[in-house]
Amino acid sequence: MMWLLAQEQAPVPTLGIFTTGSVIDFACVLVLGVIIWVMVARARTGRKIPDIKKIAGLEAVDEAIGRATEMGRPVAFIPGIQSVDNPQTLAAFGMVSHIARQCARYDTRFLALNCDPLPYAVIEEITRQAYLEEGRPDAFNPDDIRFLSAEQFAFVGAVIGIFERERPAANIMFGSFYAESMILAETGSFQGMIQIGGTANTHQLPFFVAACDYALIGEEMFAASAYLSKEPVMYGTVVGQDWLKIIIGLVIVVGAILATVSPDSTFLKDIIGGY
Amino acid sequence: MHPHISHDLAIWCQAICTLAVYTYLYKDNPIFRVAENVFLGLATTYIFVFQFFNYIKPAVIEWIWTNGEYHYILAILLGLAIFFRYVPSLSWIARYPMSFWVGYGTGYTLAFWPAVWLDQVTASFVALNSLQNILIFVGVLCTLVYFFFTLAKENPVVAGVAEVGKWYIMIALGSAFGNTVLYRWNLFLTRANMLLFKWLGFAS
Amino acid sequence: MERLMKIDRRLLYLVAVVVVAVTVFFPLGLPVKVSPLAVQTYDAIQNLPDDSVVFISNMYDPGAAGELSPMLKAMLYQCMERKYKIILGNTSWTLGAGLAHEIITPIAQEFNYVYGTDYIELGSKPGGVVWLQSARIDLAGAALVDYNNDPIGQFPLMQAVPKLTQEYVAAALVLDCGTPGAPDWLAQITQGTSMKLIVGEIQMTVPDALTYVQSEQYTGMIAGSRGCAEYEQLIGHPGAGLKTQDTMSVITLMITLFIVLGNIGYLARKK
Amino acid sequence: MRKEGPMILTVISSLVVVFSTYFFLGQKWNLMAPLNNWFQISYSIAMALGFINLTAIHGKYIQRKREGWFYSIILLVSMYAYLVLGMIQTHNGLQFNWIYENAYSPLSSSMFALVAFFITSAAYRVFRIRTKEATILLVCAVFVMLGRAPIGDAMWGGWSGFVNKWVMGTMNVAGMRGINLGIYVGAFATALRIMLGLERAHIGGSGTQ
Repeated sequence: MMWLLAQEQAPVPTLGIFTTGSVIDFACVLVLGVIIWVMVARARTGRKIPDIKKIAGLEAVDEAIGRATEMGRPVAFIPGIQSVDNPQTLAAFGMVSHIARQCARYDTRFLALNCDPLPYAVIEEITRQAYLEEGRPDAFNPDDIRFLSAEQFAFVGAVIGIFERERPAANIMFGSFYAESMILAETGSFQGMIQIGGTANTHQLPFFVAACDYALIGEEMFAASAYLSKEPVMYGTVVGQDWLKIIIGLVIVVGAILATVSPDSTFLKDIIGGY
Repeated sequence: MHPHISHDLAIWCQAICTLAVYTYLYKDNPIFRVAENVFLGLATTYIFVFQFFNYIKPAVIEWIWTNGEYHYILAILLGLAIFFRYVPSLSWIARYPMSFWVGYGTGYTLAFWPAVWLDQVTASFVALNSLQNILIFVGVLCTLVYFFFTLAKENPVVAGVAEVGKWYIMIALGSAFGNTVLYRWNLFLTRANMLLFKWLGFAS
Repeated sequence: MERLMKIDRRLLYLVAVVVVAVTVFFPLGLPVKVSPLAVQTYDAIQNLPDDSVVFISNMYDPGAAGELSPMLKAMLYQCMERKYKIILGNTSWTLGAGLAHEIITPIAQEFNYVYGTDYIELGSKPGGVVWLQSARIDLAGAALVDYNNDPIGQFPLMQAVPKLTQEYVAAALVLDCGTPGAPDWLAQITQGTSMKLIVGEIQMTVPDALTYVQSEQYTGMIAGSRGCAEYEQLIGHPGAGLKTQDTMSVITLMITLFIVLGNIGYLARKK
Repeated sequence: MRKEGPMILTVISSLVVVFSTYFFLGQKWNLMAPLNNWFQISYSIAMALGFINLTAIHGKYIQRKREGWFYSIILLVSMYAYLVLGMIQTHNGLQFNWIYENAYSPLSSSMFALVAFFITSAAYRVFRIRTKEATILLVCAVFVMLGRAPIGDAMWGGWSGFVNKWVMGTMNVAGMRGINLGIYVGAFATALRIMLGLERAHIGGSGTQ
């Protein structure tokens, strides 16, 4: 019986090697991989890479650190509340090294407030490295990189307490946020902090837009680490993102034209859906 | 409208917990802080106990001991390696589990997301024969342009298109905002119903 | 003007609580208009073939029960009136199992549904996405026991549904409030199959989920408590969804008023 | 071993996921199931980090009699007492679940519902039309709320219809889809940057290469 069932449903590989319906999916991964590879290779050999437009929210990071320096108050950083398997948290790591270096350079306190033990461990190491690279290993204070709680609302409570006691001048929130976004942004705004918020969680974005001075929307935060690094190789990967979007745009235009000209034709949809 | 207060211990416990949290609205106070710390303690433990009996225990007893799938011993060792971060000279060993989790997450993004978002692309193949479809078509393209990082913003055409994209984005976020506000109040309403009807026993 | 800006926030909270309490006891009874989306969702469930098996997945816990439990109730009414066979269960939302049990038991009695033949409760299974993957290959093997910890192989309904695939299940009705949730059902189970995915969303995720409705990846959606109120009217069982609508009206007015007042103060100060 | 080893492990584990999803052979070998278990097992063990961190921090507070040290005792007692109960009874235990249902769960949902109040005071104190974007957002938000609650229809019969069809069903769908497509592309690029070793903060690089 088992054998019969297996016989009857033995799947057939598509194009010899792929699972059903995954050819186009894999092609997308491959295309972006190749584009990024090419752009990185161009950058490595010193060829020209297109410039990246200014992203106000990211330019404001240095401004915020500058203001905290002038006021002699700390900069707070919150990497969202999710763990290292979330791409947004990974994007936040790229930002940490930039902020930590700036803080080390200007001798401003850098407070990183964590809700998950794993990003906490990573951020501590990145910060230590950043202070080392700026030649200020003595200024690094491990107590400023804090794990507050793994529970969302207990974490919020602890952050509010820190906001009230240590009065940071700037609050940079960057990563995967949920219900706490509203509470954090409201508290920070009411205390007159300069606030920069970035997340790809669309249900929390509006609160960052309405309550923060600068908001990074969706993809902008995935480009942040590359943008702040100002390295041609990393710029190359951002150019790759743009190319993929151009391809998506063109496919949509072609698809819409086809749908308009011959509404019954499902040719393109069949290809994309079928393979 | 006459209340009949509950005699159920469970309901009382729920009501006390709920009220303890709402004392925070007046101001931060000892009752809230007790509730908060109890909550934190329970939360930390619950997640661990749940994971322990669903993964660690079966791994040791069923998968390794009974089924002889000895490779799971490596998984356990990998997990334990994270504790090397407390040994300064060997803290680099803790990078191994970290890189495994990051790799898994990365692979997951690459493997499972394309199928879902490709359908979002094909869904934009709308026949341009109604105002609604045209607005969707234009909106998706303009929003994509807004996220272009390399196109020159000085170019008035690009800037104009990106501006339209920004309008779309703000309308989408405005919708999210409105719905979220109502949702949060609905949550409170659930708590209020619990207090009023289950605990105090008003007839609904 | 300055004084207006300095209103204690506790006063605002008090206003809010009073407003909610008053509408809970003295509802306005404003009519709730039914939207085309609610009709589409109702039709999608109504027009499944007779004797279909539907998998209702209650992917939520008490945190979201306020909005999703009334939806579950309404969905069960419609499915049982249509005499579909029902498999009820979730993955990763441990506490959802108890909630759902309390909801389905009285309704099943009302419709004389026989446990194990007409409906079955799987309870909550650990694993999330991983569980979905294995249920697609071998449902009984992934579930093992039901809500009461009885082995699942003995029930006729489970024998008739060896896999969570389009051959055996006509539609998945997923009540969604977070991760894992409806997007995981889409990616792991229904994407590219003829199994329909109909979701019940919390109000917060409605705008995002609408893009999947437009792309027809979701065949239907009950959109938050408002959607639930509309759906309850369609199936003719007014319930908790409808009851909340008056409070939502008053809350809307209050928030709008606060935003306007706050900004008047802001603009006045800016000048 | 310090830098290359973790890098290689990252690449291999992500390749296994990709391979077993897209390639026929990978699906046949069914590598995904054991890999998922690997993730869950190792990750569950790391959950103990939470215990260690909290014990260390709050132990220190208690030792130094820092302000609020009494609450630290409450935290540690509830944490470890519940742990002992859970380990004896398992996660299906009667008392263990009673505490979950009647203490943890109401605490958790009440905390979530606190946000409603924060939104209310934020509406008054923080949500300002300080930029053009914020203005569009807030106006649209009010409009949508009125459309989603019956009061909108009571003011003008077509309100919910308009909001459902044009604001949420059209403009929002297009905007959300654009945002989401951007997010997918961005997350993709981040994933590829990690696989190509350009971004390696997690293994002790300084953020970016």
